[in-house]
Amino acid sequence: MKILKQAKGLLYGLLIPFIVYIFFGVLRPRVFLTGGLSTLYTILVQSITTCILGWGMHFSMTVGSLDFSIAAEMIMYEIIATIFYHMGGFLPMVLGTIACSFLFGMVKAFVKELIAVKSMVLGLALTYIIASIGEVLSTNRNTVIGTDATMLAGPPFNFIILIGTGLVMWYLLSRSRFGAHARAVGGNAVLAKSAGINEHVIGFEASMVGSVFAGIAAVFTLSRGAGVTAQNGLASIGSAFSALMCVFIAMFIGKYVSATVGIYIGAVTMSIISIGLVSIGFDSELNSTVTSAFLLILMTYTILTETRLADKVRREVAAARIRKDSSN
Amino acid sequence: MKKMRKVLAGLLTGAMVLSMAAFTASAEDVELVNFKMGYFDTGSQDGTTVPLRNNLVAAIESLGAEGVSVQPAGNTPDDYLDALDTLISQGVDAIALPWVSFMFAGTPAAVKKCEDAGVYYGFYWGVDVETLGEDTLAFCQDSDHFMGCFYQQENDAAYAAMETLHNYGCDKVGYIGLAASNELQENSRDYGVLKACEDFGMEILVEQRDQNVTTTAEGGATTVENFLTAYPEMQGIVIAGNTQFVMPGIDQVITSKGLTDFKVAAIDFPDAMETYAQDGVLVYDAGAHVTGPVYLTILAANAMNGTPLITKGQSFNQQYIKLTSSEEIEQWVSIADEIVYNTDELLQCLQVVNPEFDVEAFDEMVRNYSYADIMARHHAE
Amino acid sequence: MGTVLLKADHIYKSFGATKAVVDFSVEIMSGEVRGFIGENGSGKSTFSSMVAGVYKRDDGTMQINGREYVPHSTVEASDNGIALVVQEAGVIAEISGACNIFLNKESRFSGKLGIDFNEMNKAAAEALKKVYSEHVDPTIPCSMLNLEDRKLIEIAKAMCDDPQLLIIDETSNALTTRGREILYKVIRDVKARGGSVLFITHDLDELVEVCDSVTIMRDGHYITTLPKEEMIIKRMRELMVGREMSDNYYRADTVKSYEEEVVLRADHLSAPEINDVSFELHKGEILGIGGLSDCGMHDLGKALFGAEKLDSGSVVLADGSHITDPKMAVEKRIGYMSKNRDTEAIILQYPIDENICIPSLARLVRNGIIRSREERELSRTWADKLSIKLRSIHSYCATLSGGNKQKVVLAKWLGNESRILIMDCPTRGIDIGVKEAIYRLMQDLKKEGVSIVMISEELAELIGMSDRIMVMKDYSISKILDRSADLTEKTVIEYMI
Amino acid sequence: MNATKAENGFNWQRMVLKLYPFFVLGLLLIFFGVLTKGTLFSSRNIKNILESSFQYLIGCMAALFIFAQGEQDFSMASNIALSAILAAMISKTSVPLALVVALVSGIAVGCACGFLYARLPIPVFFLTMCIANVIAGFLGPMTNYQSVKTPVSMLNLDNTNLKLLVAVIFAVIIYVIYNKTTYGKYSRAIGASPVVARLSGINLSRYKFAAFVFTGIAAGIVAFFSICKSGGASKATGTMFHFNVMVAMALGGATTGGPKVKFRCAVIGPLIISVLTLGMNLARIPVGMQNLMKGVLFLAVMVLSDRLSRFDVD
Repeated sequence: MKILKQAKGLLYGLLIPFIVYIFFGVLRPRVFLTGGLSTLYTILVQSITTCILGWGMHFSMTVGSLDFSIAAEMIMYEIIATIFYHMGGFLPMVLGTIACSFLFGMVKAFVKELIAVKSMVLGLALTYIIASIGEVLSTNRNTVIGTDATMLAGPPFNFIILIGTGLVMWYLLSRSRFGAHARAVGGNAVLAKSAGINEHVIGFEASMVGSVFAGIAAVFTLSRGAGVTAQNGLASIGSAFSALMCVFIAMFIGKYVSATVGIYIGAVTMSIISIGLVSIGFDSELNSTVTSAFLLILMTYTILTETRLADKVRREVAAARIRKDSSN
Repeated sequence: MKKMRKVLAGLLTGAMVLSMAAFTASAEDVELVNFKMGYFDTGSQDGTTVPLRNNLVAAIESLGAEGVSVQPAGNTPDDYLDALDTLISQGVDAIALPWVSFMFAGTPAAVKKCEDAGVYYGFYWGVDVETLGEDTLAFCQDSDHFMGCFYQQENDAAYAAMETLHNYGCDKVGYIGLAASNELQENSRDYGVLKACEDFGMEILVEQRDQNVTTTAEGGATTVENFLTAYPEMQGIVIAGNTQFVMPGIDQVITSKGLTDFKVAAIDFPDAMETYAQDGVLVYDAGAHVTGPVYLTILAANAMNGTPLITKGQSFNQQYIKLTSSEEIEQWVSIADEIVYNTDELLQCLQVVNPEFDVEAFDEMVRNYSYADIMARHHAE
Repeated sequence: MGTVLLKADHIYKSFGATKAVVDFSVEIMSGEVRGFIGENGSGKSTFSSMVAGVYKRDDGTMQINGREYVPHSTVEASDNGIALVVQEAGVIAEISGACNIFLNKESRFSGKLGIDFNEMNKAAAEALKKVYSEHVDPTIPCSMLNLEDRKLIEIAKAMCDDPQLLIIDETSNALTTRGREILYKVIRDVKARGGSVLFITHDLDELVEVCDSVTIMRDGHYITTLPKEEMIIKRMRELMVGREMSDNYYRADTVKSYEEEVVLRADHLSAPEINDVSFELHKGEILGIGGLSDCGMHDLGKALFGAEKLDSGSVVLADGSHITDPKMAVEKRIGYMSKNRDTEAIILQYPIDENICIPSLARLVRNGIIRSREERELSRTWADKLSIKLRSIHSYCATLSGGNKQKVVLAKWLGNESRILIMDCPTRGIDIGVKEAIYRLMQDLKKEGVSIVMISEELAELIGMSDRIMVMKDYSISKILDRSADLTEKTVIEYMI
Repeated sequence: MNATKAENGFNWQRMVLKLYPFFVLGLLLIFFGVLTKGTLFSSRNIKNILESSFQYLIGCMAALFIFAQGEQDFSMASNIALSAILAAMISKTSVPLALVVALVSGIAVGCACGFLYARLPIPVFFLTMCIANVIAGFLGPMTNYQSVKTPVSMLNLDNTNLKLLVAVIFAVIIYVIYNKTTYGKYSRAIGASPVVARLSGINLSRYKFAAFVFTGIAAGIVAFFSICKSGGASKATGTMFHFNVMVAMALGGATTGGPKVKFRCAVIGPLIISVLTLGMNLARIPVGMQNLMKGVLFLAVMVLSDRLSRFDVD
């Protein structure tokens, strides 16, 4: 029975990307319908980076500390990956970067919990610092890797990375103590504390997950792009926004689909829109416009239905009280 | 045959410059005026900015000047104008202005600031003097501080890029580039591309000018994938900007898809250009126009030492290094990191050291900038 | 009767100036359902929270089955087999019922592939079944459940580890009959299993039906423990409220006295928790409103101030205008002192002087500008008039004691020259000294013609201060009693319960 | 009776907390003053500091109300770009009209955000982020990706003294409104506790709406002076404006809403950034290190202001 419920939920979840796909399919049948298979493959691959970043951001957002510095962190790990590549080739590149993301992730998470200021400016300050570390690391270094190290971008490795990271995310989200405790702290930190859950430990772990996922995303992005250029200042915030959009889309279809799948559906929807816009000759910068308008409407609808539901519950209890007392 | 002619020309000018050096007094006994040369430095580590910076710093030292750099707070025109104020307030005597950063807005304002401050100034990566527009010309037309504009024949470079693609049979192409500059100027990459389309019957299927995408390698990969998905009939791509960012991604996608007859022609040199040529993806690249600020420093040094080469700002046509085959690309890459003009050559460009050197010789030097010229001057053994 | 389960000796606990529990000793046997009764602020909730590890005690010792027991957190308490179901919301709304029940106990279900949430949901359903609440779905977020179901989840959480001692703190008033029936069955189960229950409630009938014995507390002191046979409601009430009435505490006069002029008329008000209420408020009158804490009197208070949207009916002033929102009420010189003072009446992280001046700012504007001199003057005069003990007029309200915070709220509304004051539990959780000052102030205001609506859960206060007492039960008025010398709390309680 | 006596006992501590942002600015001035051997204080450099901080002074002062309410307005960047483009288009016909157009367009976008903020129960940073993206989408096609030039005569409007005058006038007006009228006081109350504010007779939606009108006006002013300064407007005008405003306010001591958002935060914050940026360039700090220093300083000042505010009596 449970499988059926999940399958039905998945169908609902897939409704949004399906509608968007059909919309562009009508405009450009050649690209989306007849030539559908290769387009679909491209869409699924292109959404992997944004999806992994979205997964990374999910937990720190659940705990209530929105952190944009994850994008700058990804670029820094890409630069570190090129350094490892030039030192020892493919394997050191992958393992070295993941190890670095652990180490740096710990330092960053420790600093964040030490400062314990719940404001977006903390993320901005970290972005400045991480971006300039990236710049210093890439000064007069060859930040391009050879094709012998870019096999991760091609099949089957790209889907292995997606599914592998997805399984880790699924485990953390729906099978781990950390996931349950993160949602509890995000809901009501005081009640969680009285049940013995330490808010700072959960914050630390959430930030660590973000950093490690940024490391994984970095290895994949570097394999796809085969090169990286440090972006100074706040230039990297753009990709953090698109990851944030996926997390929001996942929130809306949260009733039907778990966040793990929801965020990937969000990422796929956004790459359908970006390919769609290119195929009808629009500037891909409209991508964020279309997604934002879309999210605004969806969020208004969700919040309005929620407030109506809460009011209904309140009236129901009151009416029950009157019925009960008039009876005895 | 064409290649032979070029090598010959390089040898001739190299000999000429060397011979001149023999007659003039040696550099040591002339006391050079120490002046401050201002320039912008975003700290970017990409393949075009690094050689530009290295050449400029070397030139400043050779000409006995002091380099003053400033990092703009952002990349809006206002940020660059604030950075310009910072340079002026540090008492710089001359400033190298990147026209591209003021292309959108701020050219007249920048020129006005330099005029009010009485510093020598000139544009590189720009357009010729007339195309600056009459607002700007009103300030700098007849000023003796205006050192003119160093421009490249953008349209020729773009035209040659398209021509190479045409020769490879790639007539349906995608376009990746910077945001469109104002009215389509005659000397612009877009103009060259459109002209080539008419002449060779080629077609631009789609354009990608979104700076958030074209400034990352993965963005390059995504763009090419989108192009090929939306326009399977596409045969090649012309890149008119941000090549240093997108090229790695493009090469990666094309080689992994095994599209052997899909060709890319670009302007601006990316890192590791030789691999893209060996992969058979990159067939044409015009770039290494990294000596604009060096020429401006030479003009400034002459002016500061009391022997200005020019009295009125004029245009100098700076040459692109046009590489049309993987051999040429490999040759160029072998000497790409070298400093284009060493100290002696630069000192020879000062009238105070070498009286015969005049604006014609300077213009000649600017025009002759090519692979052969460098080989002749530095590797003539 | 079985061994001694919980032994508490000479327990002391105070919050700042308020002495909540004073030299309190009690023994609870295993297999016993012990009731705890006492007026608000008698210390019963404080004591039970100390047993459940929510507060640490200042002094005294506690033993469980003879072993020393010093709980630092609710988790430690539940390890010792002690579970607590609190009055306020104890459930995290964003997560599912199952996650709430097994909060921080998830590792109990760790299978080979991490935690098996299906197992946890099954166990939660089991726990709910154990407390006769199969109708509650443990898999959906608690935000989708109504208040009663959320309380049942809390009960299931308390019961899932079969506690030796179950403490229920005034939970029954959040439950409907169905919920209460479930609660009584759960209590009987605990007793049958040999465990004990500590049951705190206002509902004396419920007490008699469920408890084996009852301990009575007053002002933090232990009064007595009555066995089952002596648990007569009349006697319990006397012991609960039987402190000698200090005469000068409340109003000396014993006759209702107010002017004929009606300053406010409630005309058939109805809302989710208000059922067709109509009454009139006269100039210079203190209208007391009493009843159980969920009889709807608090919502009525908010409705009068325009802070609660009415389904039908209207609040009409002498000049005929209808109150629709708080902004208008403040302009019409009405003041509202909310029951939850720290979240609805005063801004803690905000300077005292600015707290006092917020409602009056609109009045202080002279051609668009508020002169800080006037603002300082207003806040200084009222701070002095009410003699608020403060370090500096600019310091935050969070630094003040409970009584002084209430004075700031009073200063806030008197500063706005309010003619009508709606006071919701004005002396709740306030030490006797400030209580007396507030009562005297109310009498001064009454003389100046200010009309006061005093909503209170303390009968003595209602009888002592009100010209008329409007008793409410289940969202409507059950009786209006006039002030008189022989009016006693027993008569008032008749109409309340 | 004893309220006044206790008052002066705490003056020195409150003074420290009141003036702490000035300390940070003072420290920076001394540090870079020494490092640049005094050139930082040359009249031209002081002019540079005022010049580069002008747009953020206006932006921060107008954003005081939003920050006091504990919210953020991400739409300012696109608002400035839109107003600048419209003003640049009109500037060919008449310059004063361009100023009017800039202000009107700024206020219009502000009102739209204000209306939605007051009506829809959506977290503001998300609402304004979406509005910003929606507006940004139209800028490209509107100018078909090119810049709109303004007549050269407007360049002489771009002198620092005029801007200083405008900034001072704007500062006086905002100071009075923020400290002396209900708009400022109510905004701080709403930021500290919206529930108590409502129950104290404040019409929440009116003051939420008003807060966005202020940022709209600021966007108009900044847009106009931006086209005067750079002689044109494009999609790129005003990028990252809001992030810099947020950082400036945090440096000024306003990390969260409520009473801690003081007028001085909006003045000190932008000056700190300008002194820092200019100081680092004058002191020839290597480019790679500049952003690192900026990030580290932001963290340090933010932690300082957060810890100080925890036992901030005032």
